[in-house]
Parts: sequence; C-alpha cells; structure tokens
Amino acid sequence: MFKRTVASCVVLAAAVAGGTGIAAETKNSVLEAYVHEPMPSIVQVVGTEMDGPVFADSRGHTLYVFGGGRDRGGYGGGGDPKDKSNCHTTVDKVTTGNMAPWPAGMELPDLATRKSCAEVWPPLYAADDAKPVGNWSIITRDDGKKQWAFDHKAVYTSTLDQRQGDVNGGGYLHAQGASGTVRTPISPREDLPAQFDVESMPTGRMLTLVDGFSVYTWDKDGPNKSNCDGACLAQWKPVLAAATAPQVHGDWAIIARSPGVFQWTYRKKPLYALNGDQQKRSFHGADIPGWHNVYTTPGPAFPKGFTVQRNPGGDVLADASGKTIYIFNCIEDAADQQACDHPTTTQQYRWAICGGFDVKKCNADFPYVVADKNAKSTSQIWGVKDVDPTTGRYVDPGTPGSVHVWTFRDRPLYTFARDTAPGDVRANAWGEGNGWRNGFHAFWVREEFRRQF
Amino acid sequence: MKNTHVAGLISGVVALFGAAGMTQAADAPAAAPAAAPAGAADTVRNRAIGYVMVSENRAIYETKDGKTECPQGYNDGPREQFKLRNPDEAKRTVMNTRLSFESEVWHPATTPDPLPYHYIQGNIGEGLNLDGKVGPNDLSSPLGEKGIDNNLYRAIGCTRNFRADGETSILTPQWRSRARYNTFVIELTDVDSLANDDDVTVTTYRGLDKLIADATGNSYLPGGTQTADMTFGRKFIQSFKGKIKDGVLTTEAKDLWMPTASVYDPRDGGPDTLYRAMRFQLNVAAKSADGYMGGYADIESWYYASHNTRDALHQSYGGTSGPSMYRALMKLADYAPDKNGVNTAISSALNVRFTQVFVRHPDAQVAKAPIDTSATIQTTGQRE
Amino acid sequence: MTNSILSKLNRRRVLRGMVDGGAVTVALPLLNVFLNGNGTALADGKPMPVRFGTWYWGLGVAKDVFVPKKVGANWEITEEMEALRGVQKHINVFTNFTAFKDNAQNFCHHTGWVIGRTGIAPMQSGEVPGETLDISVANSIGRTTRFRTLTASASGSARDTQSYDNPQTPNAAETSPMAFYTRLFGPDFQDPNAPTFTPNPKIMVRKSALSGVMDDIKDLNKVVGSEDRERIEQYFTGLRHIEQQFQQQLTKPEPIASCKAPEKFKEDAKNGTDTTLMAARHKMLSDLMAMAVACDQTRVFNMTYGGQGVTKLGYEKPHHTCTHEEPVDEKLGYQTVCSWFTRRAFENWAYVVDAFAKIKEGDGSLLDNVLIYANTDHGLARIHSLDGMAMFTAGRAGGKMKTGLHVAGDGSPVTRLGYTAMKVMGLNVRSWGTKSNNTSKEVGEILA
Amino acid sequence: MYGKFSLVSHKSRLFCGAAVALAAIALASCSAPPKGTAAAKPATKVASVKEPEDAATQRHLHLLTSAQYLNTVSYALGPDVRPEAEARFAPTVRTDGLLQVGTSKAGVNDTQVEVFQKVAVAVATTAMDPVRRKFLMPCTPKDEKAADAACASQFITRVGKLMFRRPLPADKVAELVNQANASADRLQDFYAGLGVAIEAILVSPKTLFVAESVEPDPAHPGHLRLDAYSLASRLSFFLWNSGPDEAVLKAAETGEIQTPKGRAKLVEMMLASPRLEAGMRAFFDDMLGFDELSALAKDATVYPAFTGATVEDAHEQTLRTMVDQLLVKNRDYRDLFTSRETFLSPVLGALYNLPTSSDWTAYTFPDGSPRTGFLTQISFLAGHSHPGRSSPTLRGKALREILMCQPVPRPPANVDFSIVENPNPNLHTARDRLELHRKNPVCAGCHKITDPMGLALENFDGAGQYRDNEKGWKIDTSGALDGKAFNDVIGLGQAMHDHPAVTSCMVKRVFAYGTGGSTDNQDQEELAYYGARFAEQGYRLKDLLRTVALSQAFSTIRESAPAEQPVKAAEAASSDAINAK
Repeated sequence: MFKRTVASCVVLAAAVAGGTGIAAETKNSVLEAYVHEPMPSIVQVVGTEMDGPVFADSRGHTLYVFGGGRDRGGYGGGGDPKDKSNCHTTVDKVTTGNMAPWPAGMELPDLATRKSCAEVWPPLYAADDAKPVGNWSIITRDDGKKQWAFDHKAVYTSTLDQRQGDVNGGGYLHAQGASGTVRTPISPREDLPAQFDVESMPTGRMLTLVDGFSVYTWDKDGPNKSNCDGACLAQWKPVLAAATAPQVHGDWAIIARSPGVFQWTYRKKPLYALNGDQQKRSFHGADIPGWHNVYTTPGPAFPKGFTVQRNPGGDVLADASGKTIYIFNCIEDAADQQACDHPTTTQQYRWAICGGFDVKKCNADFPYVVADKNAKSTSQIWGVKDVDPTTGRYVDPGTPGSVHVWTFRDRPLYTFARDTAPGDVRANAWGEGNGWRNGFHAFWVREEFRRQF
Repeated sequence: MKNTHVAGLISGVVALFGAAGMTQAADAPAAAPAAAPAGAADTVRNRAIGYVMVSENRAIYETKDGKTECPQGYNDGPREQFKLRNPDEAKRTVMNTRLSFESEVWHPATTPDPLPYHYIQGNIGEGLNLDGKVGPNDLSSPLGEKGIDNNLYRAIGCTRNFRADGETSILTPQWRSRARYNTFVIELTDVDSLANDDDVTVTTYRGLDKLIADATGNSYLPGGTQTADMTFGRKFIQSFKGKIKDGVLTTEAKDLWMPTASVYDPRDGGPDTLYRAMRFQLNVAAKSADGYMGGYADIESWYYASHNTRDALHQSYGGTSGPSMYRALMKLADYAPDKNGVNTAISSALNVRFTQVFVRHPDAQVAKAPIDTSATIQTTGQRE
Repeated sequence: MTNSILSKLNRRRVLRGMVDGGAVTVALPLLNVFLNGNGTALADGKPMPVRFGTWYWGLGVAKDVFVPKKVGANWEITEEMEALRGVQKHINVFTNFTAFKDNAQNFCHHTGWVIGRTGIAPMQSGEVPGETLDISVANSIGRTTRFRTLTASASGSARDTQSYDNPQTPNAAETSPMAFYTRLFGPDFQDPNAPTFTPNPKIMVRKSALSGVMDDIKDLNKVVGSEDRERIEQYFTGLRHIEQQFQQQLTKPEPIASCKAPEKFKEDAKNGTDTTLMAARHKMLSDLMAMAVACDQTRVFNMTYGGQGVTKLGYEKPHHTCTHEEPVDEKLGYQTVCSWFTRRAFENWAYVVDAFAKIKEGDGSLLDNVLIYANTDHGLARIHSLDGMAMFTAGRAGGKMKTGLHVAGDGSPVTRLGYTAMKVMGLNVRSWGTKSNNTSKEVGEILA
Repeated sequence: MYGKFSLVSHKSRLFCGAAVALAAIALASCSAPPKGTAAAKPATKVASVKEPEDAATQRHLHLLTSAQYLNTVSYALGPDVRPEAEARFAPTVRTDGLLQVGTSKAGVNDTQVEVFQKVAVAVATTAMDPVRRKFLMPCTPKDEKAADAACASQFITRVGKLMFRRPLPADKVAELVNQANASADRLQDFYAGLGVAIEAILVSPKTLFVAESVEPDPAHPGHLRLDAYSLASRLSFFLWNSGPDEAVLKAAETGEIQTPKGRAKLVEMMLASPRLEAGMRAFFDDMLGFDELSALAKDATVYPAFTGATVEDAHEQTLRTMVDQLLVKNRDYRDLFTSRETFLSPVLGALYNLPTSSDWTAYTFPDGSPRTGFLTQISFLAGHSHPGRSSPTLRGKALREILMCQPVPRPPANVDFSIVENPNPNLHTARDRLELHRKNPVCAGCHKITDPMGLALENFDGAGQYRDNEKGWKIDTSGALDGKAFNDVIGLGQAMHDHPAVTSCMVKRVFAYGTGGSTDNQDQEELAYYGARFAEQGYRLKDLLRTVALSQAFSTIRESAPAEQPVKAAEAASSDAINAK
C-alpha cells in the first residue's frame, strides 16, 4: 500500500479529471488545482498521475512542445525555434552530427520504417478561423497549415498517448538530464502561492519552495497549529507568509505563529524548511522521525511485489528478488530528435547497448521485468503488456513466445543479469552519453547524491 | 588494538554532539603561553587523525615527450578509429559506425584487436610492489626501487587521457574532491605518533561534507570536518591494520570499493571501482598525507566505471577507445583468476593526496525510504 | 610600504587594504566622470545619451600570442589580435584579470563569464546568481527607451545569453536577424523622424499618479522642522525628475538624424555553426543593433558571438572540443587551431566596434557615446582556468573614457572592469561583487 | 569630535552616573590616557533609578534604510516580495558610531528617487503578478478588465496603512482608489490599475521618510510627545528594524500605546516576538560596523584559510552568538567579553582548527581556552587587522571606539611607518615593533591608548587564527586597560567585562539607535538613568531595550529651538487634522 505522506491526501479534495470518457484505470489522475487562463476551445486541462495538470486536446491527449533537455557539449540544441515548427512531414534520413565524435550525414537505422516527425508528433492544428488567445498563438507550418503554439512554441500530441492522462511522449519522468532535445508536456500553472513549486518525482508531486528545497510537515503539529518552538526552530524554519495574505485559499491557509508572524499551512499542516538541507528536493528532513515530505499528489503505487533497495547512490526500485529495475532511454541524432526507446520505434539502439546487436544476449543480460499472469496495475502509468522478445515489439496477449511484462509510461522495464546483490546498479549509466542519450538508468526512487558540492 | 567507533564521537574528541551543542578540546592548549614548536601534531586527537582525499590519479610515469615509453606514439581514440574502422566514407551509417562502436564499448571482447594499440615500453614505472616479489616483468621506479607491479600503467600509459595533461588526468582529482558522491576519507586510529607507531588502524569512509577550499580556490584546507557516511556508504568502509615508520604509513592489503561518479552527473555513479588487495603507502603528517594506494583493479568495475562516467565524446578528448583498452587490460591482467583461469584484475597504483580533517561519526540515524512499499528497505554493498 | 613583504603579497589585497590604512573600504567620492561630461552635444544643445553594451566570445585567449608586451597606449598588435588593428584606437584591452570562485566550484565555461557579468561566483551549475551588469545599467539608464535592453546572439541558440534579470529570468537572445528586424523596425517601430506618435498608456497613468505623491510632500512639509524641509524639497525635485522622464516617454520623440531604419532583409541568415555562417549572422545582428541604438530604441544591448559550438570548415571538432583535444604546438607553445577560432571571434569583435563607429552622431560617431564591455568564460579554456582572463572595452562613453590602451590586471578581479563600467554609466555603487570578487577599485587608467 | 565631547564631559553636571562619566572621559588627548578609572565605583551603587523629569529626545525625519524598506514591504506583501537588487539605497553616513543616526540627516537626490520609483514598480509588479495576487488580495474584482472600487479600496487601505505606518485618511484612500480606477479603465486591467496605486504608495515620501509628528502631552502640560503612530514607528524600527505591524498599529489606533499600561503590554509583545531577532541583528550590524565586512579580504598567500566564505560565516558567528547570549539566554551583556559559548560552521572550523557538524552548531570552548569572549571571534580579530598581518593598534582602536565609545584620534599625516613596516632583524614580534614606534613621541600618546589592549590579542593572527609565537618568537600578551593589568586575552576579556565604559557605551548606542539621534549634553542624565537600570537589572539587553522603549525620553519630544515651540505645538496639533483628513 502506498503511504500517503500527508494523511489528508488520501481523501483528496480535488476532483477526478474531467468526468466523462475516463476509464476506470485513470482514477489516480487527480486534477490538482491550477490557474485558469484563457485557452483555445479545443484545449482542455486534464489530470495526470505524475505530471500534474496538463493541457490536452479534445480527446484528452496530452499536448507537448519540442524543446527541453540540455545541449550536448556545446554542440547546439534542437527543438523548435520561436513561432516555427521544425517537425515536418518528410522523413529525416541522416544524422545531424549532434553526437560527437560521430559526424553528421550518416544514414539512420531502420530507414524503411522510419516515420516522419509529424507522423509521430501530430501537430495540434488550428481551425482557419481560430484566433490567438492568452499564451496561445497560431503559427503557419511550412505546408501552409495552421498550428497552435503555446508561449510561441509549436504544440503537438504524441502517438504514444492513447488515453486521457497518458504522458508517454516525454520519456522517463520529465527526462531531466536527457542528453538531446526532448518533448515536454505543457501545463497550466499550479495554483500555489508564489513561494512554492511542485516537482514531479518518482514518489509523487513534491511540494517545494521555489528554490527547489523541500518543505516538510510534522506529526506533532495540530490542524493549522504549529507546535514547533524553541529547540525545534533550531532545526526547522517555518515558511512565512505575508501579513496581507487571505486566511484561506483552497488547500492553503496562513496561521499566526505569534502576533504578526504568519506561517503557511497546506491541507492544514504548517510547512517548514530544514535548516542546512542537503540538496534540492531532499528527503533528508523526512528521515527525522515525525517529519514528512509533502506531496500535492502522491505518486501512484509501485506494482505489487516491487521493492526498494538501498545502495551508495540512494534508493532504487527493484523487483521482488531485489534486482534493480532499469529504464531504457534513447533519443536519435536526427533533426527531429525522435525517441528510440519504445517498442514502436527502432530497436537498434537498444540492441547495440544491451547485447552488442545480439538479441539473445540482450534478453539474457537485460531481461524484461516479467509480470505475473494475473498481474494488474492499479494505476495508469504502470502497466502490463505482452512483448515479443525477439523483436522488442508489443504483441497481443497470449501470442506464442511472448513475455508478459511490466511497463512504465508504456515502456518495458528491465533488470540486469550481472546485478547480483540487492541494490547493485551495475548497468546504471550504461550506454551513450552516460546513458542519457541512449542507454540504461536505474529507476531511482531517492537520489541522495544528485547535488554536487 | 581494536578500532572502535562510538556513535556521536568525533575522532580525537571527548564530548558528544547533542542538541545543546558540543564541547571539545580547544584549538590550542589551555592558555598556551609558551612557544611550542610550530606544526605540532595537534590534529591527532584522542589518538586519531583523519584525512580527506583531495587528489587522485593513476600512477603514470612519463618522460617529457613520451618518446621513451611510447616510441610508437599515443593510442587512437574513437575519433581516429572511426576512420580506420570505416574507411569508405560513402558507406558510413549510424549502424556500422556509432552503434557498432558503442556495442563493442559495452560488450568488449578479448579477441585480438584488429587496430593498432600501443603499450608502455621499457621497465620504468611508479607504484608499489604488490606481490612482495621482484619478477622479471616487474617495473623499477625512477629511483631504482625494484619489483613494482603496475600493469595498468603498461596498458593505458600510452593513452593521452591518462597522461599528465590528459583530460581524464586533469579531471579525476576534481571528481574526487568535488563530486559529493566521491568524497573519500581515511581515519587513522590507535595513533600514538605520526612519526613511528607499529600498530595503527586505517579505516576508509565516504565523507558527506564539502571540502573547504582555500583563498586561492585551488587547494583544500586542513582542519575541516567530514561526517562518515554510515547510511548509504557502508560499501566503502574497510579497515586496514598498519604501521608508521619514519612518517610513512603502510598497511595490510584488503579489497576496497572506491566511490566513482562523474562530477558532471553524480547520478551516473553506481558501479564504483573495486580494488583487490589494496594497500596504502602514505607519508603522513599533521596537516596532510600523500603517496600511493596500490592494488589490483577489478577490470570489470574499473572498465565500466570509466565508461559510465565518460562517454565517447570525453574519451575522444584523449584517445581512449574502450574496445581496444579492454583488450589491453585483459591481456595484462595479473590477479584473481576466474574459474576458467582468466585473470580478472590488473596490478595498479594510485597517486593520492589528502588533507587533514576531523572525522565525525554521527549518531546512527537510518534514512527512511521516501516511500513505504510492502518490501523492506535493505542496505547493500556491505563488503564480504 | 616599499619592503619585500609587499612584493609577495597579492597586489589586489594590498591595494584594498591600503585604503584608509585598514582592511576597510570607505565611501569614495563620486568619480569626476559624473561631473564633467565633455561628450559631443546634439544640435539643440542636449548632451548625447551615453549607452552601454556588452559583447561575448567563448573560450578565452592564447596568452602567449594575445597579451601585448607594452602596457598603456600604443601597445603592439599581437598575433591573435591582428583583426583588431583597424579598431585599436577605439578599444582598450585588459589582460591578466582573475575571476575568483572562492568556495564555489568552477563550473566549466560558466563561472568565468558569470563572475564578469554579475560579480558573483555561481554556486550551482548553470546558475546566474544575480542580475547581470547590463541589467544593472539598464535599470538605471534604460527605462526611458522603448526597450530597456536588447540581446542578440550569433550562435543560433536563444539560450546563449549573458543577460539575466535574476537567476530565473534570462533575457533570451535574438538569434534570427529576420525576427530581430521585425521586432526593431517592424510595425511597432516609432520612427523618431516620422510624423505620427502614440503614447504608452501605462506611463500616462503612472504620471498621473505622481501628482498624488506630490501632494504627500505638502502634508509632510507641515509636520517637519525647517532643516528637514529642505530634504523634503529635495525629494520633491526628485519626483519632478521622474515626472519629466515620464513626460519624455509620452512625448513624440525628437527626430534623430542618425536614425535610419534599415531595409528589410530578403531572407533570413542561414543556420549553422561554421565561422563564415556565424560571421554572416553576427554582421546582420550587429548592424541592426547599432541602428537600434542610434535610433534610441534602447540604451543597453548585449551581443554574443558564440559559445562553444563554433566550427571550422574542414576541421572535425568545434572550438570547445578543440580546446580540450588539440595538442599544444611544441614549437609555437599554444594550440594553433584554437587560436584560429579565437582570431575569427576577434574579427567579429572588430566588426561590431566598427558598426558603431561608422554611424555618425553629433560631431563624432555613435561609438563615441557608447561603452561596450566584452568578456569571455576562461583564461585558458583548455584547463578551464579563471585567471589570466582577457576583456575589452570599446567606445568613449561620451568622453568619459580613454581608448587605445592596454591595461594589465596583475591578477586583480575581473569585476573591476564591470565596476568601472557601472561608475562610468552613472550608477551609484560603492562596490561590486561578492567575496573575493568584491571591488571598489576602478580601472582608473581608462577614465578620461 | 572627541574634543567637543570631552568638553561636554567636563562641564557635565553629572557626578553620580559613574558609568556615563567614564564613557565621557573619552580620549580627549592622547598624551593623557585615562588612569585608574577602572577603580571607579560600581554603577549599582547609584541609588536613584528614576528617570529625569525633563527627559526628552528630539524628533527626526528618517530616511528608511533599504533593509527597513524591504522588511516592511516583504512583511506586507510576502517574504518573496523583496527586490534586493533594485533596492540599493544610497548608504548613509555613519554618525556618532551609527548608520541609523545618519538616516536622520540623509538627503535624497534625483538618482535615489529614481531608485525608489523603480523599486516601487518592481514591488507592485511582483505583488500583482497573477500567481501572487491570488494569495495576497483579500478580494477578487468582479471583472479583471475593469475598475472595481470596492476591491481596490480594501487592498489599498491595508497596504497603505502598513507602508505609511498609519491609517490613510479617507480622502487619501479615495484619491488612490480613483487613481486605481482610472488606471484600470485606461489599461483595461484591474490589477495593472491597482499596481499603479500601489506604486504611488511605495514611492511616496510618507513611505520612505519616517516623519515623526508630535502632539501636546496631556500628562505634562506644555510638553510634546510623539503622536501614537509616530511612537508605534519608533518602537517598531527600534526593535524590529521594520515598520509596525497590524498589532502595533492597532495599539496606536486605540490609543493604548499612549497609556503606560498599554505601552508596557505592547513593548512586552514586541520583545517576545521572533522579529526581535532581526531587529537586534540590525542593531549589532550597525553598532559593530559590520557593513565594512563586505569588503574585507585577506592576502591569500599569507592567510590561505581566509576566504570570502570565512567573512560571511565569521559575521554570522558573531550575530548568532549575540542573539543566543543576549536574547535567547538573556545573559549579562558583559559576559559577551568572557563567555566561551559560540557557534561554528564548517568553514570556520578550519580556522579555529576544530571539528564541526555539517551545518552551524553550538560550541563551547573549554575553560582556559584563549578563545574567550567575542573579541576573540574572527569577525573582530580579522576585521580589525591588516590584509597580511595582525594589528594590535587597529584592534585596540576598534575596542575603544566601537565598544567603549571613546574615539581615538587619527595618526598625524606625516608619521614615518617605516619602523613598523621595514624588516628589522631585531624586531621579532608586533610588540617589539610597536615599542620602538612608541619611542617616537608623536606616536606614543595615542598608541598607549590602543596598543596595550591590542597586544593582548596577539595570540591571534590577522585572520583570527590562534598562534603562540610569531615566526618562532614567543608572544607576550600582557597588557593593561586603563590601569588594570593582565597577562593574556582572558585578562583583557575580564578587564573589558569590568570596565564601566563598556556598559555605558552599550547604553548610549542603544538609546541613540532607538531614538535616532546623536546623544549630547542634554542626554547625559538620561543615559545615567538607563545605565543605572541596566546595572540594576544585571545588564540584560532585553531589559535595556524595555527600559529605553518605555522611558519618558523615548516618547517625549524636546523641540530643538524652544522659541519656536508654541508654533511647533500648534502645527503638531494640526498635524492630527492633516493625518485624519
């Protein structure tokens, strides 16, 4: 059972997304409070399990922009420029040379089946009579068609998203650290006081201060009452509020610590920062008994039987036997920087890294995380599917030779054969660009040493 | 004497940290009016002294132009091999260049290298005599010490990255001192004298605190404090019996894991580096220590750690080709044969420098996992 | 103080320590540059506004072929600065300055320029910890123009900017000359030489609000003593000054003889990182920028030549990789291809200087009324050094600055130049920078 | 300056207040250093602890410091509405040892008003940002694109009161609401319009100047007192370094603040508030001259351990110590000179050669340690040294001027420093060099005042690190303070602890800081009263703050030109009308 860090989260006040056309499996997609701003009539805001409220098209499919992630070694980033779509209907055939030391102009793998950017990232077209609204504007594509843009960035959907609340287009979590240009879902602003921010973490949507440092709550506080005085204040810093702030606003309220000194509370729990906290988005304060991180939406429960294992880098997700679970990450060195990490995309990159193009070795070294025959996900982001290990493609359930596997964001998960003890992460950062371009990363639940000195 | 650690103790100091503060020996003897000899070892407290590593590099002996030890020049890296592997420009594809190379990086072979590779020539090198013998293939130090075992040097000494002005050599010391993941601390206990003591214990830890830079920003100050990581870093804790003679500490040999993450992205740590039969030979002083750590690098962990932290682009900076280097490492491996009799480790030495720190052993506090699954949290990486 | 100790001491610290005989900085009187502006004047007698700009190039210099031996005027053109021969009289070159990182880490290709622009060593990778120099200046002098500041980069990436209002707010660079043209001289351009004019409503309401504030002065005057009344009056004068500024913004601009909106481009500059393509883009952006300044659309601007990704036709590595991979030429003692890249960068520096010099303004040129500050990320990029840093200035800032000089920094903080620039631009700052980058010592040699 | 001061002391009609008399001895002339004064009677012998009947202070027109402005703004509009970068107000001139006193003289030029205007825009823009305003505004407009007088009025009334530090008269509210409405209509944006009104509040001289206004004092016919709101401001800036909050303003509004009981209750609340810490940090920053620390640097080749980070932490260490000792633990002020309790950071650990934790940790030096009292903290030792070596003279001078309120004359311009600077094989230590220096009669007078104390601190080098020798030569730390001899720094700490000038100086600074003006002849009796109370109550800072805050002098106003008084009084009376209109 997933532990709700803030007790009251279990009965979230926020409404379940939309209300129509949502299958039972989307029940975890809570719609967090967000700031309503003008948007095109064909756009809606839907809740997601791990990415907060996102903009979606009329089908409920998440909207994305192209541009995010980081440039590689100063070789210039990709992505759409302002007010222009570089996502064309023609198929990119050669590399752009962003993967030094490899030059530009080399033929890409599996060209015969390679799709155009616009095929896998359908533009969100605007009607001829559509008018710009708020942050939304209209750009003209090279073929003359009109496309919506958000903050001057062309907007797309992803063919990987099938249901409302899917955010499969953006890769693992929000692809932070990915080398290459990624697509990122676009979201309305969360309805939070300006001092706070929310960050999507494997454990949920973590509430932090705007500078990224965690906020915490304490068991010994009462509802809208702080009991942290004296010695407690040597370690904890109440998050203060303005004198003119209204008393209550949604989940938020202010309480007077002493006459004229106001503190924020969230869902009736006074909020604190930890003095000398170790790094941004830290779990450190919650190691102290009675103290907890705060989530606007806790992450969906990990599949039944999964475990969490400790190692020198923090805590990783593992299968029932304690073997670390890995995700595979891949972005092609083409102008459209398509993903190559999904069963519907080319498998060549993965096979190069996982088995030196030897599919058998690959399946032996990096086996799929097999799900029980009757395994069922309780959430949308975790799933079970059948995959043909010889092709890496999804197949219909029961197809001979197929494997029933766990998926995250519609991508299979793996373990590594050479990991022997629980917590081993021998394949972490395997692959190109330390695995951030094309390779494997452990599924970190707690990254304790992310910060440099 | 047994090395003991009491939760809450600062090495060399009597009192406990507590909510109310701490009380310890002052920074000077009480009222010390007399002119004591300068540089007194007041950093040894309660018979203990700690050091944090500020610089680490592989022990590579090199002559000025490299012509003596690398008469055929330096090794090719991915960039140069690219042309050799795919001479026909028209036929180059992602599959047969980049992915083909990467597949060999991650799945290296010991089959003969089709491309040229240069090993160190001659018999001069740095390091330690690991096996206590003087064999025909052993190296001699520039000062004439015989029996030095350092086949790693032979394997990688003609690769620019590992030479003094190579990128890897420039960056490795920085990774050791700047990546939070990599902070490496040793603590000497049961110390009666830093000059001569026939029974001391050396314990390694990962440290959790930022090193304190001096005003020039280029070196680190003695006198800082390092908290030993007893929660996530147990894998790195090892203790060695040792002795100090004329200011030189030597220890017994034991297996040792050293934390190995890239400074660019500490998340890329993980495999770490295992040294078999590692031992210390350090000049120890009140404010600093330096010298060698010598042992047999476990090839799998050493090789993968080097690629997990530096990708083909970085390797290209200094002519490191993973597939070629792996063959060289395996060819010169000289320790720890597997069940097929194939050696899995290679003699090596590290050039290391430390600055003095106080080592703090925090109250045992178990970090909670941020989520509570049905599974228990296990700590791993305890050495055998 | 002429003993041997001095020679061992870090000069910067000694100089600082000598102020007032202790390790204490005292408030220095305002530099006389504020008092005797002797720049050219407009035909109607109003002095020309002094404008501020920055220019950025990546990856430092090769000391051995860059640093002139001669300090002061008439320094010899060194190999790496050959391209600057034509503009030598317009520029100053600064060598051997230091960016101090103190207890921060050296974030490669970042810490160095950030210190030069903010005075603060970033503590986090990618962080720009405070507002940049141009913004400080813009906040002081840039409010009366259409754009407080303009930023353009020839690198092709909008992220290549050295201008930050605060850590969360970079001023994204204009990268497309076409788009930049439209922004500057498109439909919203209010040609000072055109007959029509529409005032900004926000300024109008702000101005109207000021009258209420002036009433507050009257109230206050009733409750304070006579001595203090003078101070209140002074405040009143200040408010009147603001009102005048607003009024100016609400008034149809004076015709500006040197302002001539350029022709619209037929096509945009090509993408690409090759030096020739970079130069083409840089040229278009520089010309637009100079005219934007001449037309008083902004008084503060930033130009970025390129960061790390500049490439050379026929050479397989970009500039950044070159700095790490190219062996030092044994005979010449430096990395020759890297220096080749740097020389190309300086051709572009010469171009932008010339772009301002060739626009006539008053009795002289636009450049006479501009101060351009140029810096880079490293001293020697190969080892990511933060000492031996080079900088430039161009222009005479309305007669407040000398040009044609070589100043040797002797390891003193790079922030001295930024601090000097702020003083020249009339900012009331006592010191600038934090920790070891803190300085209150101008580069006095260049002050007229 | 000191000359005038000494004149005052000689003419003083005071004899009883030993503490003050001692402070006033000052260093009129370096040729006659005070002798044997430490033997004066303890202050507690003063029987009379009644405040002088005519106790009063002057009223002032203070310019807000940028910290006071930012504290007030961020209190009203949120901790994150704090445009530090924009709010670079011109520094004021340190006057009689305090910058705060300088604010009552500071003028405002065009550039500064421009700064105020730009800060106002920054604050209003930030506050009206769509994210912030939702959590800041007590109401939402009916239509975001149009004026909404009711909602604008609510917010303007609230913010205006906090910024002007008194309720806005109805016509001022109306004027501002009209302004907001007109702007909203013109800009078709309620919040933009409201922002313009907020800017107008923020740029008003009523926000930026603290103009103390007076009214007749009913308890003392013929005398004046601060009006309730001016008193609220004086108290709030004194104790919190910020404008008064709602509760303090409420006490002014009800008139409670003008009753002895009401004022006592209010002051008690203010002393108990966590905001007192920020207020006292500001006071000590000012008193100890810590604004100078921002420019402190050492020679990296001589003191590699001393970095920019050291300066920041040394500053913090002293302030933490002050807050802990004087506010949290309510200790005797004099114990600051002998206490071994402090706090350490990792960076400071390297200079103190001590283990620390990963963050700030309370730490007590053991008995017998030479680290005794805050004089042995790095902020003082390094702050009053040269970049490359220690300076007994600078330290002694700082000790006299900052902590004992005794100005030391500056050296003559033509003095030959070569004796001190040139390497001389026979001069091994600072003491040797200074002794030779003192053979020059021109120098001797003043150096006798500073050096014997400064030399006791020679166990600490120019970076504040402990040493027992100077280049191998044993350091002699013996010295004397006004006749009291000691062997080492522990003795110096004790001598400071026992020296009446130390406490009388504290009294003087607190009083001047709180009331905002230089102290002069007329204040001597008042200072003696505070000094006596301070002594009686065991030299507790909070008690001193209370005594000053509740004193008659704090709220009673002495007009500078008695001849004008009737006029002023009349004006003052009408000022109520002005404020109420």
